[in-house]
Order: sequence, then structure tokens, then C-alpha cells
Amino acid sequence: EQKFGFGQPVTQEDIAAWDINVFSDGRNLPDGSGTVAQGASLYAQQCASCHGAKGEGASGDKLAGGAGTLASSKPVKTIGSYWPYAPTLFDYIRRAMPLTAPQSLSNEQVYAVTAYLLHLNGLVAQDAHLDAKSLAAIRMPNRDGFVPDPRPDVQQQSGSSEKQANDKPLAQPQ
Amino acid sequence: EQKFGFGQPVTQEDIAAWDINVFSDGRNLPDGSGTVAQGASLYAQQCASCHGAKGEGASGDKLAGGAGTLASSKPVKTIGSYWPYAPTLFDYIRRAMPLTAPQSLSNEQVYAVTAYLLHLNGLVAQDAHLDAKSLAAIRMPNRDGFVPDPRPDVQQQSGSSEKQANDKPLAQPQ
Amino acid sequence: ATAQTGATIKEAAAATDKALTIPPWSKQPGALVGSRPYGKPSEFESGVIRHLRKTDKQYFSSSTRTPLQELDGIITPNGLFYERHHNGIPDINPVEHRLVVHGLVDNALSFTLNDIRRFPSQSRIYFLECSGNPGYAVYGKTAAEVNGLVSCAEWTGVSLKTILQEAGLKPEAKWVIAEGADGAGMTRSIPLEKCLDDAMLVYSQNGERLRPEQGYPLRLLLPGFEGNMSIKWLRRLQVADQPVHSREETSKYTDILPDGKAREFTFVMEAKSIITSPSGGQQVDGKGFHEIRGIAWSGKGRISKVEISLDEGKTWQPAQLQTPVLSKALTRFRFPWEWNGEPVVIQSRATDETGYTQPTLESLVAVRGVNNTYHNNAITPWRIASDGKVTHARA
Amino acid sequence: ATAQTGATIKEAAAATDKALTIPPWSKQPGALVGSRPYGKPSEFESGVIRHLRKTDKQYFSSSTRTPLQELDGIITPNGLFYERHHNGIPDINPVEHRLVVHGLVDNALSFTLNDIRRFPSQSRIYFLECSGNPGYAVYGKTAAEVNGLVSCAEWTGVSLKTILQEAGLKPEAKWVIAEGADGAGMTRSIPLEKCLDDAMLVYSQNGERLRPEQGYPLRLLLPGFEGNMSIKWLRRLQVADQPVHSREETSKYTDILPDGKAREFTFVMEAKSIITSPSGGQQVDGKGFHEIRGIAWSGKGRISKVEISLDEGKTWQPAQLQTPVLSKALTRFRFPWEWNGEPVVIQSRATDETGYTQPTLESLVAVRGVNNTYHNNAITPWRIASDGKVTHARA
Ligand code: HEC
Ligand code: HEC
Ligand SMILES: [Ca+2]
Ligand SMILES: [Ca+2]
Ligand SMILES: [Ca+2]
Ligand SMILES: [Ca+2]
Ligand SMILES: [Ca+2]
Ligand SMILES: [Ca+2]
Ligand SMILES: [Co+2]
Ligand SMILES: [Co+2]
Repeated sequence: EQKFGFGQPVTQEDIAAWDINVFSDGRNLPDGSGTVAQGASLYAQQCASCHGAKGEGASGDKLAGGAGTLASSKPVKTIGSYWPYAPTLFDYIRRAMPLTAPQSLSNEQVYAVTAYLLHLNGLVAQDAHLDAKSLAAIRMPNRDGFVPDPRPDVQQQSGSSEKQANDKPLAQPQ
Repeated sequence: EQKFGFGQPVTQEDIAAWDINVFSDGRNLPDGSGTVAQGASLYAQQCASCHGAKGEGASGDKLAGGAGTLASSKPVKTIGSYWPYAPTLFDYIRRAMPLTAPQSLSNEQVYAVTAYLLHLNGLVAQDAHLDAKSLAAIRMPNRDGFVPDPRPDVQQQSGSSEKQANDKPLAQPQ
Repeated sequence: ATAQTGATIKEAAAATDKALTIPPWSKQPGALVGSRPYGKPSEFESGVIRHLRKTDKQYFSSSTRTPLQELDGIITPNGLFYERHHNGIPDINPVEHRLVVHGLVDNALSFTLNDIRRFPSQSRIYFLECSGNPGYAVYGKTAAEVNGLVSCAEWTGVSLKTILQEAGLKPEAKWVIAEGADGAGMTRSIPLEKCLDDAMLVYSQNGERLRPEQGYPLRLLLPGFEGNMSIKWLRRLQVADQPVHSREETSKYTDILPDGKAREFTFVMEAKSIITSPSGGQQVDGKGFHEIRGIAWSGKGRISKVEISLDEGKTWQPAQLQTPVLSKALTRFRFPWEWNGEPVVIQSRATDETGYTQPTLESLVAVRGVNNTYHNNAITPWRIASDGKVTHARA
Repeated sequence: ATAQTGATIKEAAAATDKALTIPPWSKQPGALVGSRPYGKPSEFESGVIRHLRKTDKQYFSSSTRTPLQELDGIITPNGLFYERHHNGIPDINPVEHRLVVHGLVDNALSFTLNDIRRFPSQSRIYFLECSGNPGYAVYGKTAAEVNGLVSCAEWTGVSLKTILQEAGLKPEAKWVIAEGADGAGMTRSIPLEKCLDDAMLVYSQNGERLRPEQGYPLRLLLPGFEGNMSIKWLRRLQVADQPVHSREETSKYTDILPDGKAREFTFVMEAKSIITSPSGGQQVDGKGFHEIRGIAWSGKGRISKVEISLDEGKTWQPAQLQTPVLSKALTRFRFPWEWNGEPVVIQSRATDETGYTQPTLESLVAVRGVNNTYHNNAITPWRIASDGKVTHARA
């Protein structure tokens, strides 16, 4: 294995501002905390215009509801119904939201709005106060909803004597 | 050989306006004729601005002179010194000149200016009158100046023990 | 002939008037040499563009499609390479850009673009395809609407393996988490095995530097994997012992099944093909010889066979494959065909070197349902009516 | 690292300030999806263009060069494909355009673009090179100035053989005279043997329709032959028993020898290569590892070998060739190199599958003199000074 010597060595300190990945077990969640109440007010100011007053969705994704729909003909995938890990919510909001000003929120603000969204989904109480430890401890409803990739999964057809490809419209939801 | 049946059959009449290739032996030269005097006046009006009053060249190519220079260190390639066939001159002027208005000259005008350029190069007399037959009959000075492609013509070097590539500037004319 | 150009080509004159006239462009100088230091297509091709879906709610996170039915060969010109952005197209100054490699490595490193370009380079022709191409809304009117989230280019860059070796992998390393410098901070976890196989960090596409829409100045390229994972505007690679489970690999880019469970880490794009000519929205101009043309590709390697059916899938005949057939690249196929003027359904199916054959939508839906969202590689049937009009046979 | 991008890349910060800050493009949305229906390069690459020679007397008949030193891989993006026009760039309406095939054929035919596209198609990657690349004025400062009249693309069209068979060749047929629809009415005679071999009529380049600068809507393509013969804006093919001896194959595109005789019908572009990195005008940024990169090509087939010399031609070592190596296409070569910081001359030479090896300028001039004008395929040596500056070693 040849080493070329290109690139600058960097320390953990050098890269602190970029080192924002939060793992599903909460690893790398920062210090700080926030409450549902703080989050509600931030959400109303900075999020509701795109996601609806109660997370019902608008130009931005629907953020609450959908429990029990995943196996239905119209699955509604939200934080509450679909997301397997709560720390991912912190990770995503911090890096990507609000859409118009990503990485503009403080860690406290991200904890707060994360708490509010979890509350909207009935996953934390009205008076919840979230920090690294309590966020990582939340067990999401769909935590066991994911399975590995089993492909190739579709029965193979071949030769010219096989069942024909139908060209008729297929019944399709929505 | 599969025939596909695409394309429209066309007659000689249909393509007459496009069928302008003049061969080196004069084949496909059109009817009509022109004099050196007519050509001189046309040249002054439509050609001299780019090629110089006497074909000495400007933004456009030099059109006369250069006799006897081909084997020198500074060959001057013109109609008189280099071109092997006179009918090519008709062909080229008709399709491409004047640069600003190709295919705008009548066949008579092309004969005339062709005659004038040949006269400038000392190849027809002052009172010459050119038509298909007389143009094809002109034998250009450099008629036998062309040889076939003998490549590969350069001695091959190979291996790492060969004569080295010189990296010094090479004496170069102009 | 099959209408397949941006300009609407019509027979210019009736058969009774065949006398050729000299067109204006033969009688005047053209635009000056040097007047187009960076060229663009003819004005007559101005309709050949990447289209948005008019129905999208916003255009921060959206996609545009390659107009497959207008293209030939296997190279997608950079200006028409499909797009999928999650918070628009950043305009990155390459001088300011850095790639950081850290985590389970011996030496965390920060690279400038010059550093990256200094490593040994390689050039490869690979396709990229969005895993949502086409979702299960399979009624697109044109080949672009059906399958236009796929393109193919010659990429140049450095093997990701080289970069990871430079930093030095720790024994616990299992995944590499890649992150973009755009406003979405797009984040995906890649199995280390792929990173040490054919993964690249690319800075050039079809000869020139990447376009902003394809990740300028640096993008991860994972041949054969769903396009979303080939992180654009790449700024960070964190080597880890586990995937990060980002929003893009949990909430999105997971494949929901009829029982409500969802598949995760469904990376590979399975074999697929589509007929681009004649295809939806085009017009077959009369009986007689037509060449059926299209593209095939597989995330698992080379295309070994493309077959055509002209009888609603009852029988299949092999198409010609344009050589060289390259691994994980588009492969152009062609099939000579005499149309008798009667209504017909034409379709293609691809088989790759693993022996896997592109399925029908029916067989795919039988296993995955219709809410799967991603990785629909079903056969697309086109119906040709007796007037030559081509439409999606499922519409 | 070797400076090889359009943007001037500098180390952005001193080594003492390595703390990474969050760049603006990570903190705001980018340009809206769909805002670039036909994309173009980043503004930071605006220097990567085709250049005119400032010394030309007029720009009706002139050329622009591909910036080879800025490019990677083998595909030249269409916007940077070299240009050589003899009366500017015509803007042809494809609906009005016709190709006439006549002369020594059974049936003279006129084709619309749709007719042409309806024939069986093929796609091939081929280079095109002007025979005046670089003439014998070999002192170009950059790789573009030396050899920038070469480019490479994936072409799609119909075999010329198919079209000639459609018209039906008469037994006396020996040459095909091709003519352009531009203001120059460019005309060249092609031996029938080439026309029945790999010649094509092409309508697409790198996937999309030809650009106006490359002959939109239809061009002749003669793989491996001098670029001028691949007539752009093709309007006519006259089958004949002899060449026409047009001005472009007598007054021009003939190669004058020291004895005053000139070679005619010198069609094939012999094997050639050039190092594009490091190359003239670039800066080698310090001792240590550098990859020498370049391109090689031959009009006679595949490149079989490229060798590098680091000692003024005394010894030669084989470079790596990027696969697939395609016949009559650019081939990318690479050579790992440790620079010790001392002045050095680097050069490459190509060998093709016929066994022909690219000559030195000296051996070429010894046979042809310096007034030959065309077909100079000599080795280009670059000198690297101790400060890393790269210049033409002959300058
Ligand atoms: C200007 C519009 C806009 C604003 C303001 C905005 N969002 Fe979003 N949000 C979006 C869009 C659009 C998406 C989908 C992005 C994508 O496709 O990647 C999204 C996605 C999300 C998601 C992911 C949903 C899922 O299920 O995957 C979360 C969580 C979210 N936003 C939270 C927030 C929060 C919290 C705020 C305020 C602090 C906020 N958003 C402000 C538009 C917005
Ligand atoms: C506006 C400038 C311009 C005008 C007016 C013009 N020419 Fe030219 N001519 C040129 C240029 C430029 C070339 C070289 C074209 C090329 O590179 O293919 C040329 C080339 C020629 C050549 C070929 C020379 C050679 O040795 O290959 C001939 C002959 C010629 N012109 C004749 C004429 C005649 C006759 C007229 C007038 C009826 C004319 N030109 C008007 C610019 C002009
Ligand atoms: Ca898991
Ligand atoms: Ca001859
Ligand atoms: Ca007409
Ligand atoms: Ca450096
Ligand atoms: Ca800094
Ligand atoms: Ca027709
Ligand atoms: Co995608
Ligand atoms: Co040329």
C-alpha cells in the first residue's frame, strides 16, 4: 500500500464544525437540550410555513401521523409511523432544516424542535425536555420495521414460452 | 444487399442547381464564357479588397506569383506556382467566392474572373476568352508536381538504446 | 421515419416539386470561427432539454430527466445528464472546497482539489440511475417520463481505495459515511467492501470538470448503486463501524413492502432496458423497415442479452448489442423490424452477466406490491396504433 | 499538485489555520432544480474554452483548439470539440436539409434527415484530427497550442456503405466526392474502399444531435482520416470514376517536400501522443509523486503501446493504457513518476497495432523538410524547470 503524502493531517478540533454525523444509537449527539414548548414556538416561526401548523405537510413533508398505515394500500410515512431512530431526527434537522437556512439553528434549538416533532407524534410528553441521553433512549414505533435486501427476489422468466407480459393497465393506488 | 426504399428518386434535372463539381479534366464545366478584361473589372469590384489589387494577397490568399519557389526554403503556393489543374479554379470560385457571397456569380462571371486570375499568373494572354474547352486545355505549370502518399516514410526508432530525441530548438523558416 | 429529433422534421416539399434550390446557408458566410468558445446545440434542437415534473410541490428537492428518446449511443451529454437535488444546486468555489477523511483511520486528512487530482487517476464509463426511476407510477408518456432518471458518462477521478489507504483504515472499519456540501448535507453510508472495490472520487465527467448539477468540484461515484449514494459536492468521508442510519437511508430510499416492513440498504440497480425508438410520444411514419433502438444497463456488471417481443411478451428475439459492452454502463441495443401497419406492443428485456433477467411489472409487483417506491426495473411496453402513434401500453 | 483546472486552484489557507468553517453553500439552498434545462460548466471553469489564434488574418476560415491540458479521459465534451471552418458556421434548418447521392449509381436519391435516421444505425467512439495539427510551427506554449486540433466523441449514424448500396453502385465507381452545404462548399474525394469500410454518415455526437460547429445536421465521418475529409453539413455525395481534384485536395491539404514536389491524397493520421499533464503553461507543485497523463491515437487502428522518456529520449518506459483501448479513438495513458526537483525533459511516444511508432521531429523533418504543413505527428517534449515551470522543450 503506497502512501503518497498528499493532504493535510487534521485534528478532531480542526474538524469539529463539520463532524455532525449523529448515529442511530445517539453517538455524537452534542451537549445541550431543549423542551417541547421551546420547540413549538420555533416550529411555528421557522417550520410551519412549509410543514403545516401541526406537521400535516404542505410544500414540505408531512411530519406527524400515519400510525398503523404502513401495511395498508396507502402507507403514510412520517417520523412517528416510519422513522426507526429518534437521533436521526436531530441529525437531519441540524444539517438540513429549515430548508432555506440549513445549519442555522443552535444545538439547543434543534433539541427543542426535535422534541416538539416527537411530541406531535405522541412519542414524548408535552413537558418533555430532551438532551443527548433522553433522545437516544427513545424507542421509535417502527424500530423493527426494516429488513435486509433479499434481491434478487422476483421469479425469473425466460425463453419464449413463458407467461406473457401484460400490457393492460395495472390497478394502482392514488 | 438489402434495399430499404428510403429517399426520393431524383433526376439530373432535379439536382441541376447542386451538380457543380468540375473535374480536373474539365468535365462538367458549364456553357458560357468570359474575358480577361471582364474578369479584371469584376475582380477589382468583388475580389481585390481581400486578395489585393494584383492578387498579392491580404486577408485572403495570395493568388499570383511564386513561380520557381516550391523547392526553396520559402515556397509560395499560388494558382500559378502550385495548382495542378485550371478547371479547379472555376470550380472553387463558383462554389466559394466571393467569400461574402458564395454562388452569387453567373457562370459567365466565373469564366471571366478565372481568365483574369490565370492572366495575372501569366498563363493566358491579355485578350484571352475562356470557355469550357479552352479552360480545360490549359496545362498548369505544376501539373506534374504531385506524388502519391508513400507513408510510412520515416525511419522507425525503437528500444531504449536508440538515437535520442533532441529537445533543442530546430531551425525553422519564417 | 420515426420522429426522434427536437426539431419537428417534416417532408419539406411535395413529391411533384423535387428541383433542388440552393439554400441560404450555402450562399453566405456562417457565424465567425471563434464566436462560440464554448459551444451549444443548434437552435433547432432547443426542445431537447431536461424536464421537471409540473406536478412537484417545490423545486428545492426535485429532479429533471434525461430526454432518452432524443438521444443516441451510450454517452449522455453533460448538459442533459439527469438531475436529482435535495436542496438545489450549490455553486462551489473549488479553491475553498475541502474533503475531510476521518473516523476509524490512522490519520485524519483534509484534501484540497489539487491534492485529490494528484493521486493516480482512472477513467471509466458508468451509468448512474436514481432508484426512484420510475417509482411505481409507471404511466410516463415518453421514455424520459418513464426512465429518464438514468444517464451515462465517462468519469475520471481517483479510486476511493487509494484515498482510504492514504488515511489508513483501522481494523474495526466497516462502513464509510459520505456527506455532501450542499444545503441538504446529503448523507449516505456505504459498505466498506464497495469502497475498496470500484468506488471512485470523480472530478471530471465526459472529459471536462463535473458540472455543478453533478457535484462540482468532487463527487463520490458508486458504479451500479442507486444514484443517491454517489454523493455530490462531496466534503466528508467518515469511516465507521456501522451505518449512520441517516434520514436518506431510513425515511427515504427504503422500499416498503405489502406487509408494512421496509427493505433497507437496497443498493444495487438491477438489470433494466427501455426502447427509446419508437417510444411514447413518437410517431412511426408508415409500414416497412424500422430499427427498434434502446438502452440496457445493470448495476451488477455487463449486459449479456437484450430481447425484443412484438407479441405482448409471448415470444422474445435477441437484439444486437453495440460493442464494446462495458460493465455498469449503458449498452445500446438495436433490432431490425418490418412493421406491417397493424397495432402492436413492443417491449425489451435485458439480461446481465449474472444471468438475471429484467422482470415484468406484474412479477415485480407480485413480490413487492405497488408502494415500494424504489428499484422498479420492470419492462416498459409501448403500444403502436395503426396510425403509427406510440403510447405507453399500460396507460 | 499539477495545475490543470480552469480555475486557479491555490492552497486556500496557511497550514496554521486548519480549523474548518462551514462554507456558505452548505447554509443556503442552491439554484432551483430545473433552472438549467440544458446545463453548462461552473463559472469557475469559464477559462476552459476553445481558443483562436490571435495572429489569424480573418475568422471566416480559421480554427479553434480543444484545451487538451484541461481535460481528462477520452471523450471530448461537445462544447470543447475542436473547430476548423472554411467560411464560418452555417445555421442549417434540418427540415430543409437534403443529402443527394448521385453519379455512378443505379438510382440517384435525395434523402431527408428522417430518411437517413431510419436506416440501421451504429455508434462508435472515434477521434477526429485536423491534418494541420500542429503544422510545423511546433512551438505552441500549451498542449492545446501544440496539438489542440484533435478531439474524440461517440458518433451515431448510418454506415456509408448502407447508403451507397441503397443507391446501387455502378461497376466503374472508384471515388465518392463529398460536398458540404456551408458557404465554402467544402469538397473532398474519398476512395471507394474507405466508403465501403468504416465510413459513416453521422447525425449524433456524444448522445445528442451534432452541434452546428461539427456539421449539424449531417456529417461524413472517416475514422482515422484527416479531419477536413469528414465533410460537415453534408449535402451531396457524387460517385465517380476519379477524384475531382478540388481546391482542398490540390492547393490545400497537400504536403510539400524539400524538392518542391507535393504529396497528394495523404489521408491517414499516423500514430501520435502528447503529454497533457504536466504540460506547457502548467506548474509542477513540488518534488514527489506526480502522474504523467496524456492521450495517444492512431488513424490506423488501436494504440498498442505508449512510452515515456525522462532523459531526453535516451530510454523509454511503458505507460499504462486506460482500457478499453478502442480502434481510431483517443487512448488515455498514465505513468507514475517521482520528481526529484531537478530540471527534466518529459516526452511520450505512441506505437499502434501496425507496429508504427511516433517519430521524433528530427527524423520526420529529415524526410519531409519543414514546409510539409500537414501530418506532423512528431513527439512533443516538455521541459520542467527546477521551479516546476513547464515549457515547450523546443521553444
Ligand atoms: C421552505 C420550506 C421548508 C422549511 C421552512 C422547513 N422545511 Fe423541513 N422540509 C422541507 C422539504 C421540501 C423537505 C423534503 C426535503 C427532501 O426532499 O430532501 C423537508 C423535510 C423535512 C423533514 C424530513 C421529513 C421526513 O419524513 O423525511 C423534517 C424532519 C423537517 N423537514 C423538519 C423541519 C423543521 C424542524 C423545520 C424548521 C426548523 C423545517 N423543516 C423547515 C421544506 C421546509
Ligand atoms: C471577404 C474576403 C474575400 C473576398 C471578397 C474574396 N475572397 Fe477569395 N478568399 C478569401 C479567403 C479568406 C480565402 C481562403 C479561404 C479558405 O481558407 O478556405 C480565399 C481563397 C480564394 C482562392 C483560393 C486560393 C488558393 O490558392 O487556394 C481563390 C482562387 C479566390 N479566393 C478567389 C477569389 C475571387 C475570384 C474573388 C472575387 C470574385 C474572391 N476570392 C473574393 C477571401 C475573400
Ligand atoms: Ca439496520
Ligand atoms: Ca493525381
Ligand atoms: Ca423544393
Ligand atoms: Ca498540496
Ligand atoms: Ca480556514
Ligand atoms: Ca420519407
Ligand atoms: Co435518487
Ligand atoms: Co484540417
